[in-house]
Amino acid sequence: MDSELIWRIAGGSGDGIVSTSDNFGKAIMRSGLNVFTHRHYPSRIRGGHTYAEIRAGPTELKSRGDGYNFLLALGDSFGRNQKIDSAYYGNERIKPLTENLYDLHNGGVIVYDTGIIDIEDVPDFSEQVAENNWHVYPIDLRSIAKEEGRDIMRNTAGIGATAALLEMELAPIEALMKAAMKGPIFEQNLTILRNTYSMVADTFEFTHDIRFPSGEHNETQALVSGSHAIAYAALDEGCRFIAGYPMTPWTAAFTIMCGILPDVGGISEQVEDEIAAAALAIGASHAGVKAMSGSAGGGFSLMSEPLGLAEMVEQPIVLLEAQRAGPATGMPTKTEQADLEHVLYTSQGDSTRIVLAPGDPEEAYEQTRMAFQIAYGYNIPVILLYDQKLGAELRNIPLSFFDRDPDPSMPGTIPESDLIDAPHHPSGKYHRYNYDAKDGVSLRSIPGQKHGRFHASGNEHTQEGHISEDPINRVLQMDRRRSKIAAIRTYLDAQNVSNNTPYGPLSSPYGILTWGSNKGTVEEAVDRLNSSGTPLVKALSVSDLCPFPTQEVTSFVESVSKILVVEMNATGQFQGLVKQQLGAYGDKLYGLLKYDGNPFEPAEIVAGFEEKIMGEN
Amino acid sequence: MDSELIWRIAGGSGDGIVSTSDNFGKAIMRSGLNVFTHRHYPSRIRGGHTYAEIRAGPTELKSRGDGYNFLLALGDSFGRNQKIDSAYYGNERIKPLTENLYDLHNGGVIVYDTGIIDIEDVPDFSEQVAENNWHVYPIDLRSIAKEEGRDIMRNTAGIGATAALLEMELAPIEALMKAAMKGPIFEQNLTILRNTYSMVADTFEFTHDIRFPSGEHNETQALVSGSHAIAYAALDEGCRFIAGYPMTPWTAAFTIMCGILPDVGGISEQVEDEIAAAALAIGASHAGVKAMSGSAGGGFSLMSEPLGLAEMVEQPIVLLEAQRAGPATGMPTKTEQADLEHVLYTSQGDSTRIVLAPGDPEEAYEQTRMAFQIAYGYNIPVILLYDQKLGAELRNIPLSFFDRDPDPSMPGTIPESDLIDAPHHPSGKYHRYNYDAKDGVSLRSIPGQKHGRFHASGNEHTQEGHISEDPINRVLQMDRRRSKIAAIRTYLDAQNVSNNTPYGPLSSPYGILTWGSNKGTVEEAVDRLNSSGTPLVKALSVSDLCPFPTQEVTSFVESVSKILVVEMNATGQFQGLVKQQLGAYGDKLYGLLKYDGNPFEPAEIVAGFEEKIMGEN
Amino acid sequence: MNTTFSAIGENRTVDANEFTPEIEPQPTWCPGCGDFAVLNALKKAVSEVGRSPEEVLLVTGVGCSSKISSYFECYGFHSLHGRSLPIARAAKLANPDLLVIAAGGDGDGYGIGGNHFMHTARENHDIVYIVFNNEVFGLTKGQASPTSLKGHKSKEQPLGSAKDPIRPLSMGLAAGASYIARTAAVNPSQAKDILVEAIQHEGFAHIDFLTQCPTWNKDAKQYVPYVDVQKSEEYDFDPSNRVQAAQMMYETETSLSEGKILTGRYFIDDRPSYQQEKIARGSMPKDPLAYRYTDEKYSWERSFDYVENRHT
Amino acid sequence: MNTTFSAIGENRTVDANEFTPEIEPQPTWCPGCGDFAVLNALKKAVSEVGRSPEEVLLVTGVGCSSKISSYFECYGFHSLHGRSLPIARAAKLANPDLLVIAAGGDGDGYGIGGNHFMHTARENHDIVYIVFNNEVFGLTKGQASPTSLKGHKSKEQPLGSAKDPIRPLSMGLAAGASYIARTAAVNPSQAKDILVEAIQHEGFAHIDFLTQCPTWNKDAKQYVPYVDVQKSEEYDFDPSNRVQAAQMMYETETSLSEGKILTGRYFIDDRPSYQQEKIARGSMPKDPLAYRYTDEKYSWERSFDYVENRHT
Ligand SMILES: Cc1ncc(C[n+]2csc(CCOP(=O)(O)OP(=O)(O)O)c2C)c(N)n1
Ligand SMILES: Cc1ncc(C[n+]2csc(CCOP(=O)(O)OP(=O)(O)O)c2C)c(N)n1
Ligand code: SF4
Ligand code: SF4
Ligand SMILES: [Mg+2]
Ligand SMILES: [Mg+2]
Repeated sequence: MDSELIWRIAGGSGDGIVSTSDNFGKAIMRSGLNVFTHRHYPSRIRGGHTYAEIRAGPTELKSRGDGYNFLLALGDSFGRNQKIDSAYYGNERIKPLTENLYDLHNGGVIVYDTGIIDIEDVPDFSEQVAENNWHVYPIDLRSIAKEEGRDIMRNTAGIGATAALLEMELAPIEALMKAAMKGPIFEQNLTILRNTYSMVADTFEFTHDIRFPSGEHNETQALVSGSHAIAYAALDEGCRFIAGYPMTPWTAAFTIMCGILPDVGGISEQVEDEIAAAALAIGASHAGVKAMSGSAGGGFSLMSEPLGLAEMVEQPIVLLEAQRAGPATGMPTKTEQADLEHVLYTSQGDSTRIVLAPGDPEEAYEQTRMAFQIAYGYNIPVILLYDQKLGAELRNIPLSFFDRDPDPSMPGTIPESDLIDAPHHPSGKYHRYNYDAKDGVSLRSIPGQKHGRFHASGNEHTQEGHISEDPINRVLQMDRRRSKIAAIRTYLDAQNVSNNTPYGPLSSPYGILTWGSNKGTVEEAVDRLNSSGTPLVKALSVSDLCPFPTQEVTSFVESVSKILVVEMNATGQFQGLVKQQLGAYGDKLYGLLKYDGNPFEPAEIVAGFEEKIMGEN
Repeated sequence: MDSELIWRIAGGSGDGIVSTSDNFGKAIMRSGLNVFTHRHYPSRIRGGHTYAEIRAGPTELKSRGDGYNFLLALGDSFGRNQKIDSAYYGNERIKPLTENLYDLHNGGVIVYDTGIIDIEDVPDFSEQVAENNWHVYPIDLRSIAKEEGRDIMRNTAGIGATAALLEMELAPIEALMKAAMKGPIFEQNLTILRNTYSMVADTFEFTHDIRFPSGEHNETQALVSGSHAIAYAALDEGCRFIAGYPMTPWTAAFTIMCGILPDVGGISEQVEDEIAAAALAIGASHAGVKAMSGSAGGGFSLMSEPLGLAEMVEQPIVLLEAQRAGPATGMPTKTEQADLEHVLYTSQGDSTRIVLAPGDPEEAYEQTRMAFQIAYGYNIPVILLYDQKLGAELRNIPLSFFDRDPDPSMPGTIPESDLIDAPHHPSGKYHRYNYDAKDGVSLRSIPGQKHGRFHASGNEHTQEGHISEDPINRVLQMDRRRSKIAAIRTYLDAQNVSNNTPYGPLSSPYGILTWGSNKGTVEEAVDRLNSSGTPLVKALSVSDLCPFPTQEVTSFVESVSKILVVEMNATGQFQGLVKQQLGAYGDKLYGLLKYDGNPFEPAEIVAGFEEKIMGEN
Repeated sequence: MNTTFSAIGENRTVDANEFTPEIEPQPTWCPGCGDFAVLNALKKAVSEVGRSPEEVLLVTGVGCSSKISSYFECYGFHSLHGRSLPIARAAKLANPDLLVIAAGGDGDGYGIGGNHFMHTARENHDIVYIVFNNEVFGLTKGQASPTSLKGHKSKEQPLGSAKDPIRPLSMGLAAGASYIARTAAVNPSQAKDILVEAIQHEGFAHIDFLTQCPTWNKDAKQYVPYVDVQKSEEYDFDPSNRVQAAQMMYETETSLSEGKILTGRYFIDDRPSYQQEKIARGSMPKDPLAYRYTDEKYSWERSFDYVENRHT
Repeated sequence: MNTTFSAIGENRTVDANEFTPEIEPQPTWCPGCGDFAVLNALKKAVSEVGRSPEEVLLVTGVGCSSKISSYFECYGFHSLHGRSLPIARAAKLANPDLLVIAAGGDGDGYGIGGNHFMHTARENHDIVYIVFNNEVFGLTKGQASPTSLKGHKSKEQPLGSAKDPIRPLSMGLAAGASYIARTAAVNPSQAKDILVEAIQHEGFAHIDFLTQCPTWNKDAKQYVPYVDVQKSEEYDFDPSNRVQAAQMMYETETSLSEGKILTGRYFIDDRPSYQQEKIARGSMPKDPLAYRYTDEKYSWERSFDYVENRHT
């Protein structure tokens, strides 16, 4: 019997499966289990292959897991124009069942909505069921829903059926429904939930093994995504200005910020394009506000020139870059890690930017705070690079994690009272770009401050900011700007905790290197690979991409004989970065790449390790 | 006595020193010498530190040389509002003299215009002259010019003085003047030229050693810049469409194309911005025309997204990227090589593009032709990466070099007659993106062709181009697109001549690696370093950046013990690329970087080699 | 008729159904989406003017509406968000024999692509441009678009948009479009007629097509009742008169905010198209450039002559 | 008056010379360039309204004209080609107490920056926008700009531009600018007056400033003789009447092509500025956000409360 549940709900886009599964996930969390979710949906408003998955268990969960063991197939009711029957291509209507069979574990459970899915249309269904020992519960969810309320409420019926089959308590589900709905809608849903629950419990003989796992939390948990963690960290850093243009998957974080900012006297701006978005963040920051912007890779392309401007005028900004599968429009709702090089290098000239790539929601929170601290401390643009996976996955974190002090400070600015004694050009202009600034960080004045006027220019410039092509000034300014990168590495190295996470037994002969959102999946794979007890493999999940943690990575690489480099792209961009930074050890590195739009499952990493690292022994 | 002449003419921007020196250079070439020019000017229309240099000698010239030995200082007459005396900041008027003294060789010649420059204003002039053995000829060029014509004609007077002091014949100069001017303008200039010549010959006693070197060409020579070579190659490849937006230094090539295209029934379009420029090139190419666009780094930033689109829809385009000093607006008229990583990686997703970086005008011609052949043969965007230095330097090439056949073919297209039998989707759509295409190159049909219709999409797509997020299709299409890179490397390796140029004795213990426009300067430095006769150092100038010539570079690196990597940027981008590609040998590589806006002189490379490579022995 | 591009100029009778792609006959738009109407009207209009699928290039941006290139059988180009126009106009310059249509959403065309809209209109390229104006960002889930009414609420504008909507017709006029019309999904026969006129017009034909988005833009409803300004007694203006056109546009745009749906032809001008201007100046060849590459008799110019004349 | 930004609101008498930076008192513009006139008029206007250098933020793009930020003493921001407006408007949102002026060339503002122009005007941000319209790309050496006359020749347009010039005033109007004027370098006192009005206007003030470029645009000469449409007997229109304004703009733009230089105030509207709209909706704080960061008494909100309420 599986000790954990991986529940999948499948339907068409627009069928409301997201909110249903989010609420169900929270109910599960409240029941004392750990929760990890995953979403799969197409780039259109209605229809298409869409599911949401909840993995739940009593122990720590670091990934979506492998495959799943409980399918709730609602059928696709919004495929296309629902009034016309021909609006369904071939088997569209039954796809929520058929497209999901592939990954279902042996012995898994299937609940499907007989109100929409005609099982006769599914080729070889009974053969497959027999072969895989699936336990099938056909239920007319649609009719149950319609009877008490509306068609769409078959989600709730599905949850009722799930709870019954898992022998799970309804209380936490009902509590959440009560909080989310009101009036007759709540009443209808409640009835549907309870009716289905008892109908299923009464009607079916349960042949399956899976039951709701039991667990308990020591403290209150919060169910958050990476996008939430990022937005909340920005809030705690005193960021009160965001400018943006919608683009999946960055829209999630943008939306959260737009929802909160008016509450806290901040400003959110949706503007004409991403060039403007980045430029607005620069303008607001220039005028003294902690500001941010962001996009997915496509919009970030348009930010390329403003990003370079921020480097040159040393304007602090934080930009989010939420990766999705590229190139070009690519697969807008699918995950990938192929914008690494783009983010490191886009924009003309030698780049002077910081790039951080958190691995999970906690890190997303910490690194976003770090992003603001570095940006507004060192007067430099910082990019937080993440992906659709991290942005959308929900998992539980202790609420106490968020019990932090806000920090709106901007150490890169100079208080007005210090300005008068600060270095100035004889003409009275402030030396905003002072050659001798400590760590290269020349403090910035803010328009409206007395004795602070200076000239900010995208051209090379003197200490007070006037345009200059003098070669000596040029080199001094370039070197000062660039020196901030090393100073930031030193600063990061001086922190108590590194952002780069080692995992697994130190004495392991082999290693796995990864970055960003693969962290948890890799760690899960490491545990499995070491499950025999003999140390076999350890991992290092890199979260600081620039400045690169050369020392940490070098010692890791030197401590093992072969390394699997796990990343979600087709060209091994991170592996390339490691080689470029280390200039050595290339022959120890073996790439494991995935770029079909889906994140790794732990078993794939285990298999990749066995093939690429062990297979050659 | 110097066996060669390095003549510098200095004045304000707008003083006409460019056309004067271009013509003078041509006259020198016609006199049988080799010529190499260099320009230095600020980013404004009038005034500022501006000079043009001509190096001339009987042997092959590969760089601007070190310093110079003949200064013609016209004085700055256009500094600012010339009617107001206070329009000149401090010493603006005399800057063409004072700013140029630094690099003048011991024993060099100075001619300055006493009509504008008051030598009393130049601090320590006579001390400097004495110390450096300079030979000074003060001449009132302005008055001579004004007497016969206009103020601006003091350029011509300066040429007359130069010719007299060098004992150079006037005939080739007069012939060119005759071709370039007409009527009274010509007459006036001719008189000024001759008058100054005889005045100088008659008045001064020549104390200097430098004389006009003598030489002879076996065949007719042409004086061309890299920008010319690029434009002419595009023409010979049948490129008949260019879209662009002005930006220094790409404007040079754009201007040449705009001048020629109407002549040859082509189309040039100056458009609203660089996003549009790249998109137009894509549109024209899509409709069946060989098209190009380009910009400097800043405009190229804006092309980032369309570039990714071209990768995804496999639309051939050639983009020029003419580098200047960055980041941001940087130093617009100064040279640099800091856009390498930008060009390799900008745009979201794994990139599939070709990047070529020629080292001199001949290579610029060859590589531009190669760029079109690859683009329109493999249906892939190709970027020709060069810089202000290569774009603007003039040097002589045998005219016969250009005696080539044009080649307007587009092997990546399918003729209409083949379409009917080509693979199609059952619905009748052509398989424009065929999984099984040889070398990954699926032939493209063109709108208007029968049986050719397909769907081009920036989203991931099926064989006929419809949008698809199917993971299997995704991987097949990614792999096919990416496979073209390896196929192109194979194709390049199969050519008779490599684009990457080795230089110097094979048995040398040390090496210099460089890329792009440093080629000639490095080769000159190699010759000097080896001048003792014992092989010390050899060079490899890399011109194919992607696909990277891994084999050639690896054998080069393996064949020496230490390597100096010479490039014009602050972060060693090429060195990083070598490490990333080789994954090894990082400890053999020593960077020599310059990023003050001026190109290397050979002596700087010699000194850098001695310090970084020999100094540690 | 060019033998290497033989789809062009066939002049055969074309059935509207030919434009339904067998591979994706049914759009994935939501039930009730106004985009269906554009697709249907376009099929009818293109067949009415007698152009066949393979002589049409349909360039779209990104958005729900831009997916029309998947559902309309022809040479389709689903490009980038906001970039359909520069691609389309270059294709037309390269081969003026093609029927080139650009299409996309209001966000695509008036938002991120606004600069191309302005300059393509000014230059008066001979293409048709259809803007699916649903006054919202559809594909990205309901954010305010440049045409959204002030007060439009979404997750990005929780307190309602503080911006006045852009005036698309007035912008087209000021920029220089030579044919400007507004039609609506609920008005299929007017839509078809306007599309036919737009295709036949020589110059930049800008159609602002009101397409209700029942999923995200509840305010907009179905754009009913609508009034055809040409047919209604209430309005009397001359679309070839710029001043009258401007006033009518202003009224139309303002009344949309008030729920009154005016549609029709607003401006028709006969200034020369950009192609004509370029050809007249000798800066564009008379024969489509695209054909030259398959013309075996063409003798290609070479650089040698330029180098010899200019550089020796 | 805020004590940590004490340059703001001093309300002292300011001399025009205070705006001449000692570090670069003399612009590098060519002799006879019209840009000098803008600089002089701006110095006078800003001193007349009594704002001092350190409460002014001047954001420019890139071009000859954009160098004005080097020659005008204040907080200057010489940004990117075409991007002055989005920077300027965000700075104003961050600190509405600043006088925010954006400036740049016709290429900068109507060409590459055209989309920002259109949207900033629509949103009616309370900033002044000065476009130095010399009908040419100055800094890059004479190429046609969006306002160049048809037929303009340069190395890029050897047979003359085939494009009609853009109509900047009409575009500003259609887009939604609430103050629109044209002045000329040859008309310093009108220029100064218009700048004063623009600064005092609450909302987006768009000034098309004709600045001759003797170096590259020989056609344009000196923009003389000019006519002030307010002063001339010949013209009678009400700049608060949109229809009349539109007609007057059209005539002004057309007559420029014919060498007749009309200048003056074209449109003055009192719709609320974007800031006012946002504040009214509660989507912008009443006190300048910029001051909060130096306000030691402000108690900063923290995410914990959101997490607790929404996620547990
Ligand atoms: C550069 C870029 N930014 C953002 C997006 C995301 N995006 C896709 S469609 C769209 C807007 C859709 O609205 P509209 O153009 O009005 O089309 P509709 O869906 O309403 O038909 C956006 C913001 C993108 N694809 N590219
Ligand atoms: C993205 C980008 N493209 C091109 C340029 C080059 N460039 C600088 S100024 C300019 C145009 C100048 O014309 P305008 O804006 O009218 O200003 P003017 O010089 O006439 O005052 C151009 C094309 C640039 N700096 N950035
Ligand atoms: S979201 Fe709106 S615009 Fe998009 S398909 Fe649905 S109804 Fe149409
Ligand atoms: S080139 Fe023209 S715009 Fe530029 S400074 Fe000279 S005159 Fe003025
Ligand atoms: Mg829309
Ligand atoms: Mg201009």
